[in-house]
Amino acid sequence: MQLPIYYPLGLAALLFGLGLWGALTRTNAVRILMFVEIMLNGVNLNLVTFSRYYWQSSPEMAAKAPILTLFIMTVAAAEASVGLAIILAMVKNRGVIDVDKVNLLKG
Amino acid sequence: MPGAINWTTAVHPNYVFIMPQLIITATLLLVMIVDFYVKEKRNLVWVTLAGVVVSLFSVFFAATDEDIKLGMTIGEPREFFGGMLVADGFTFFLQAVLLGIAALVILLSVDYVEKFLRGAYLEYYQVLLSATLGMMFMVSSRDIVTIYIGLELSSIGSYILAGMLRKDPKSNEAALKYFLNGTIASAVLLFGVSILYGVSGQTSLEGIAAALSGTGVVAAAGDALVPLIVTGIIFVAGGFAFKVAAVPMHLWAPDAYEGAPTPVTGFFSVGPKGAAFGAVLRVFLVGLGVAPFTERWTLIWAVLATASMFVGNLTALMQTNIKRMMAYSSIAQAGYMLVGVVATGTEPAAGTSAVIFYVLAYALTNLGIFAILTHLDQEGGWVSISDFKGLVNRNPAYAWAMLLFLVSLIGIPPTVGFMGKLFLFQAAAKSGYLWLALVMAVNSVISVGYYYGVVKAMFLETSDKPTLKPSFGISTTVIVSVIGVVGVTLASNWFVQMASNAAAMLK
Amino acid sequence: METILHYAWLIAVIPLTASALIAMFARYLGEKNAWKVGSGLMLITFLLTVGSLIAVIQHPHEAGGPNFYTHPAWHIHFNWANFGPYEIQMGLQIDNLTALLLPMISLVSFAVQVYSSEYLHGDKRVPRFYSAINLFTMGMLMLVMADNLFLLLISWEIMGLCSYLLIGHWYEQEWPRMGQIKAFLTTRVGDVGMMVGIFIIFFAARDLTWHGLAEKIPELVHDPATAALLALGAFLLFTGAMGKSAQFPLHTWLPDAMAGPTPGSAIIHAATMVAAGVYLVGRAFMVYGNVPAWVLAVIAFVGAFTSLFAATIATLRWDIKEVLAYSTISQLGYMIMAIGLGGWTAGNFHLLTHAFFKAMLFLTAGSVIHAHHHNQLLHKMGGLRKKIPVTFFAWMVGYLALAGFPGFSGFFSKDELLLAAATWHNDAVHGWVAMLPYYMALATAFLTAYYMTRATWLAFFGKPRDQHLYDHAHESPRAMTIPLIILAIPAALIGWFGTPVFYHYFHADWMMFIPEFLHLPGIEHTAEFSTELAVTITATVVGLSGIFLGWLLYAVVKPETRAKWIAAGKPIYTLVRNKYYVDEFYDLVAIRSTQLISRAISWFDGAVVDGMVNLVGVVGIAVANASAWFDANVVDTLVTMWADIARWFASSFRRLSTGYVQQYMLTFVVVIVASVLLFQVIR
Amino acid sequence: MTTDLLMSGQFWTFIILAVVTLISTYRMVSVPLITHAALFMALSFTAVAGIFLLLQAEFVAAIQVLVYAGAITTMVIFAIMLSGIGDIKAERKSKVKVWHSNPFVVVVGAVFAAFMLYLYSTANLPKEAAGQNMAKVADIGMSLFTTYVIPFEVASILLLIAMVGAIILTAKEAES
Amino acid sequence: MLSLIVFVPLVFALIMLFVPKTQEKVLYWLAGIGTLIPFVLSLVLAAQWNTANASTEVYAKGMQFVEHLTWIPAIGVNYTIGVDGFGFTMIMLSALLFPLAVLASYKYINTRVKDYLILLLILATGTNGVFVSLDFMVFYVFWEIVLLPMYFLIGIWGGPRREYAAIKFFLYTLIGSVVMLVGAIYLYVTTGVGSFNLLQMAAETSKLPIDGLTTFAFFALVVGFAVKVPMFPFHTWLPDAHVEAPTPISMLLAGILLKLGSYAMVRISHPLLPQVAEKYAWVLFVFGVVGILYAALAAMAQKDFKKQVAYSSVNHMGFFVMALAAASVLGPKDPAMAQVALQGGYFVTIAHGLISPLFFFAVGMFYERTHTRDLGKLGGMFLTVPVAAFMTAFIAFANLGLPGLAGFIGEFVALTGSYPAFGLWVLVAGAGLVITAAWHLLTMRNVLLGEAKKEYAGLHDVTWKEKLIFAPMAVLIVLFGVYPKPILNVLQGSVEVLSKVMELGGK
Repeated sequence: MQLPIYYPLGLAALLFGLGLWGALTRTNAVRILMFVEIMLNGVNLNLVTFSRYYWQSSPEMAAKAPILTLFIMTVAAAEASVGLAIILAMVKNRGVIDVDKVNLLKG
Repeated sequence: MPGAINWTTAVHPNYVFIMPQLIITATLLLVMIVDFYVKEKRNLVWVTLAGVVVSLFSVFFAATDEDIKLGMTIGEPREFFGGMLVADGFTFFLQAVLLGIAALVILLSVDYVEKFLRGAYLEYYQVLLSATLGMMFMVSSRDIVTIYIGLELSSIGSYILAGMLRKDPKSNEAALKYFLNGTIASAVLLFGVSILYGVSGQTSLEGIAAALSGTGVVAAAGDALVPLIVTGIIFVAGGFAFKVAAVPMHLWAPDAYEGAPTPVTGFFSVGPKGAAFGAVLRVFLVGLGVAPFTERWTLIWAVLATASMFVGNLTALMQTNIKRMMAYSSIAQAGYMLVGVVATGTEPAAGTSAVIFYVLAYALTNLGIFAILTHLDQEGGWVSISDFKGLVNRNPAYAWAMLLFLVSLIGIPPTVGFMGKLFLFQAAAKSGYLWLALVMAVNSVISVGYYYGVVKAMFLETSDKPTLKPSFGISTTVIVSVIGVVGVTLASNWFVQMASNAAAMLK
Repeated sequence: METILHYAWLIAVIPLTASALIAMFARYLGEKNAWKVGSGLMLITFLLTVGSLIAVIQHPHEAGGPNFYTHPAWHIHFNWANFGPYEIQMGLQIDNLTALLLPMISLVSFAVQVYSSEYLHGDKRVPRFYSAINLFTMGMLMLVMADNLFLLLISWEIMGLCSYLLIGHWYEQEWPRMGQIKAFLTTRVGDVGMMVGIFIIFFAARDLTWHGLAEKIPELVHDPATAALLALGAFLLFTGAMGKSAQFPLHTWLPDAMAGPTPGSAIIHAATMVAAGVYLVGRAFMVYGNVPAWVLAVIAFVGAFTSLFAATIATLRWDIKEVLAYSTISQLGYMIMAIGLGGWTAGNFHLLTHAFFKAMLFLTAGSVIHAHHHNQLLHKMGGLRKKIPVTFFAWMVGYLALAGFPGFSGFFSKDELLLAAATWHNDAVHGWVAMLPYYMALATAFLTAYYMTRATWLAFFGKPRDQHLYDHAHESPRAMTIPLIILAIPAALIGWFGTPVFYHYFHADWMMFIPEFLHLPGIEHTAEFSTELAVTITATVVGLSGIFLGWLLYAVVKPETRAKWIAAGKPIYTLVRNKYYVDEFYDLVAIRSTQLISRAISWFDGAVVDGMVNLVGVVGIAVANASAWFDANVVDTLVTMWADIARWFASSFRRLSTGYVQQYMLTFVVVIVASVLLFQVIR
Repeated sequence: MTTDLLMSGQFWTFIILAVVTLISTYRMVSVPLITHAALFMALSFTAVAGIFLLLQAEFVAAIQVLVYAGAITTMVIFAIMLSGIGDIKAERKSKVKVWHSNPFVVVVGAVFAAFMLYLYSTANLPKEAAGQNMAKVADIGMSLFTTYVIPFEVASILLLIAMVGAIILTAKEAES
Repeated sequence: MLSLIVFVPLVFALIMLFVPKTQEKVLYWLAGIGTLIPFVLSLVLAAQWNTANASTEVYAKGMQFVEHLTWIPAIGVNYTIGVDGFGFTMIMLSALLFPLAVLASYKYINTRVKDYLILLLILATGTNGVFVSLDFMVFYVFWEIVLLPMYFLIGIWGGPRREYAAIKFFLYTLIGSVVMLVGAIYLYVTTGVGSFNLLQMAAETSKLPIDGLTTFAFFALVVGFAVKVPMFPFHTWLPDAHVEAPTPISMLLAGILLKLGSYAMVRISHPLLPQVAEKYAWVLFVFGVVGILYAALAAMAQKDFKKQVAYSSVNHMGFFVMALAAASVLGPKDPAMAQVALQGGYFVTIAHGLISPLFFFAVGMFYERTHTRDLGKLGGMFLTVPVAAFMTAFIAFANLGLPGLAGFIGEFVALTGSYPAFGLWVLVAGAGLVITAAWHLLTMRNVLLGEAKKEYAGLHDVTWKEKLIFAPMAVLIVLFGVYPKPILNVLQGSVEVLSKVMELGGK
């Protein structure tokens, strides 16, 4: 590839950082969840990039990154469903989605 | 390109070895089926328990399997299922401990589920089993993929368990906090993994280790790559530190522990934590135990251990809610165990055996405590230290058992907690971290400060509350724990032998 | 008589049995019969001791003179214990010195017990008194029979205990209660020194038996370092004697010991126990005689000073017992001085004579007090000689003996003693200093004669000063007077057994009995006869002039004139009258300061040490918490400081847990990013 | 950076996709309406899928579109609609404590990204390794059902439990 | 046999668990029997005591009545027990004191009798176990077993400030013991001896060079023991604990618990590290001697009778510390005198073990009758309760070191042995003797002598129970004061061995 490896890696890092930023600043629980997905996307991008640039010597090794990515995505989906369920339960129970208003437990 | 992968060499299955996990999976499904047919949902307890016990037996069975034993006796762990699972003493030891934890948690939550969880036995036990399954995979693999999947399975199970008290805002909150923190942590962990993969092209731990010791990209980039790898290691460590609730990644723990249903809190404090320690040991020893990096992660864990011990113990002093106090206590206990992890840097065998023995010790002790807490919770709801007032009059057996457990947590003989601390001390001293042993000693004493509050309330104060009638599940758990706490001390040689065999094979 | 020595161990056992019997059957025996048991058994003891004395006299001495020091006539011992690898022998022995002292002790004890049967009539605690007296006698007998320093120390302390018990006999009152503590503690100070002395001697010689020491010490002193060490040990040993024998500056307890019953004082604080110090120095002479000479010089000067010092105080005492008490201190100083001067025989001789006449004087004083309705003050007495003739007779014997009137026992022993002072020769002391003890001894002799004359005149002569008391005065019952007579005989006559000057003229062997019997070869230097004669004459003159001065001042001079003279010498009078303020000094320096320190330490312990330890152990944090929980009142600044620090940390840790989930996440991320950055820095 | 690179379509494709990704992610943060955010998320995911394609990871790209852009986005939107929180127009930014405020977090995120970039640049990463065995779907499938069969099965249980969990946490009370 | 002595009380405690708590008489009988059996057994052992029968095994050289079972061979921990002179005398003392303590408790402890007696019996197991252990871990287990029963015995049945005193006791000793554990583990690890057997460890550790860590280990051990002894300045828990503890517990505390520390010093810290002990002997000496003087002065100022007696414990144990320091100095120079010092120092502890409990008992007698311990309020007891007053006077004289009674022998021999090491500095200890005598006399004057007080008229004199407790102890005090040979002979062999260790260690 002509494209230097720094470009996709940089994009992945930026995605991760943006995800962090969003997850830490927005108080809507669903939105936080979305940003977490963005961060995972950054990770995936990282994996694929490394795989594409360095680990093409055998099909077995080349397959590792996509597979790991696949698992990450699967887990992300499962996490998202459980997370949304938790958020929904909370919304139903307390009528808030703002994580700032969720601090019964502290100290 | 079919045929590129040789099926036989790649997979090489042994179903004896995966039998424990299979049995748990089967139970998980069986419960669902049985649920259709039984009227008295409470009877699901027996099904689940039977499954766990059978699985526990199959662990022993697997450990004595000829094929696996052959590998174990020559000291080379055997890999099965494409290297995703590894058959060694370490796996069996921790699997047995985790299954034991599951069995005890199942027992101690019988009444609780009835009372607070609307009798949702099916869901509760299913999720519990799946979390256990995830933990079992976590400790039995040498591949980051499986470890990650296991970790997530146990995490997701934990999130669900934490939120099981649907109507309780605190439970919601606990689940939410646990969940949000947990996802961030796994993202960070994965980022670290992606870097490690990037420099090694491997997901298996020995592959990573081989790469880190200087092949491929690492060889090409030379020393310049070290900072990047260290960064990856820090991310991985951070992710695991979150799982074991080490300071400063501990903040979620008190909230999650406090809000979660009490039996679940008990489960959190030992199960995921124990599995995470198993994974930590495996990942760091097998995957990252390479010369220039070992000292880095040793330092990281040493700092985390010290911080965990001090913060955990000191903050626990300020607590009035006992579940929260136990959360901080468990943070401190994680700090103690991390001392063992630190020791693995130079003394892998001693450190590892100390940590896994301590996991066993801590599980036995803490589950006993949580059994009693659960009982008190069932009587009163909010569990504050003042609920313990006059426990010696309300139920002397509980009070004395509780005392024994607390003593074990402090680390006073003749309890298993002491044996655990002893091995940790020994490992720390062996690896040259005498100061950590001292910090540990000092912290054991600080911890008296808050455990003492409970003891004082139990024995030196009185209460006019009615006597506590023991219930089957909880009494059994307490009895098992008491026997374990004393018995493992007396028969510690057997367990130590197991632990050190396990540790010897971890490579 | 040889065979009697086989039963000599009974000498110690019988009084002990008596004591135990009386203690055990106290209620049964009661006041009536306790004295019978005690004095009866004591009489047997006395007979045994006399038998032993005779046996020893008959005992064929080792060739080359009376070598009794290393070869006692009778010696039993057994292996008592092991101190490490060293076997400690425990045993009893009787040699010449012991044999001479034993009858004295038992006789005085016997007399005192008979006397007390009447004296303590109506007292609540008679059996206790008898039990203690018998225990005491046992202690004293064992002390002189002990064949080693360790047993001596034990006996020594047993006597101390008995002294304590007897002084506090009337413990309802303040004076006895304080007096007993004072006595015990003051002697204890000396005892500590003595114990250290014993340690040093044991360290140097690895032996504590007399015969062992006698063999080893002369060889050990060849090494100068060991000799110096032994000198130190010997000196410390002497501090024990100073305490027990009430030598300056540890003398203050003895006058206060008079708070006990008079008969008890007679035996303990006049005749025997206080002489134990003298005996110790004499007995341990194999140490003192061999170590560097400064030790003996110190002993001599301490003795000389004490004797003069106490004598001056005695001149102004108004309490008859107090006069006798200070006289005792003075006379003990004499003996100590004598032994320090190398006058071994003279010192022990004076010990013997003094024991008889001073015991008798005390008993007589008791009789006077008894007769005078418990009045002890001289200025209320007067003219008693007609009312209580027997007592008066006994008193006169004692008085003349003490004053050194020629012919009475005290005269001869004092004579010996002065001779030793006159011919003193010590390597550490030269020139006029070497003559000081002699002049001090003469001055003491003069003062002794003076104050005894004063006391005698005030009590027995002149006109009754308190007519009411005089009218009711009566002679004591026979149980009290007979012991006086018994003691008067040796008090008057025993001196004749050691009269070198007379021997020179009469050549009767018995006149040199005691000097011969107690002769220590190689230690004492013989004097020219002319010197002896000169000393005798000087002593006689000095004694008589003392008597004359006393008579002059109290029989001739009018009280008003005396008062005028006193007013003239007011500062000196006040000083002496107040016993040189030694008690006040101790009160200030020793007692008050100790109390102050102890209070300070007690405070310190609660406030600081408690805190310091907690400070050292960081874990004091938890203690602090504990104390905060249960005991808000503990003022423990340092601890609370630690607690505050801990709490500050704990609460700031706790504050981390705000409950805001994003903040948790942020912390997590910040920590990770920060540590990643950090690891770039530290590589 | 050579002119060669600047001339290549690969480069410009990447730049365009990256810009789309970043902008849509930024809009996720900044749009007030959460439904819009969800849609921007889908856009971001799709753009990343394009990058995957560019990196010759067709399988990953496909999954990305299916799972992320499809399933997860739909689920999120469903959740928003179910809970009725979509109506909440303006959502405030977190205002908890000063150090927890926006700028600080920006710094953290920025520092993270910048630092990673710095690390990559100093790590002296090799240009490209030898070999061109791109992972074909068949290889991936082969691996998935041989080597990775265990994680694969665990993942299925994971999904099952996620389902169970979602039900138990949200289902209405069966009785009473 | 030794095992029986150790565990019979525990067995009885377990039996008593099943006796209903209303059956107080039965409980007392059981407790009495449970403590008398060890006493009888110890007499049997005394009859068999013979140095010629000493074991020649490497793990118990010179010990008698050795029992050896493997426990945790994996780390070299074995259940090895046996006694030499040091341990045997202590076993005898403990066997004697426990029945007396039970007797003293009868009709004195009226609340929660069952708990009380069970704890007492567990305490007996703990102390006896400490005195026979030849393995550090076994020792440590028993050492810590002592901790909790004592905490409860003070904390539940104590005086008004019992909780404070109890936790203070607990924390002090716990701090000491955890630090000690770290020290011991360091030694274990650094020598690589692979066994916690004290004799085997000593063979290696005594050859270690004196560096920072060995010094640390030594002081870790010594401080751990010094807290129990209690050595100045670690003594401040003692007065509080004594003042608050009930009389029988005070007796045990003074008679046995403090001896754990002194025993441990001669058994562990000094044999293990004689070279360090020799180098830093002056530290111990200063603390010992200052403790003697300091405690005497502190006692003088107390207004509480019991507190005075407590301080006198500090004072007496100071003699032990001083003598031990002397012995370690003399070891290489003058082993014979070192033996004297050791023998004397240890005799002090034995004598103190006989005298001090009785003194506390005497204080308790007055407290029981007058309900005050205030020295200002007591008085005239000789006229009110003559026999009790006589007993007290006897004990007071024994305590102040009157010749002819056991206390004197110890102090005399200890000082004899200490003089060669420290010269005239022993005079400071001598000053302590004088001040000790002073406050004893003053206290006697206040409490016993003087006019009878009206408010105390009609107090009953000693009961049979009290006489029964007093008599055996008093007889022993006199016996060993007059004829200490039996004890000195029993100690002889052990003292020789220890001095030899010190001799070699110092070179």
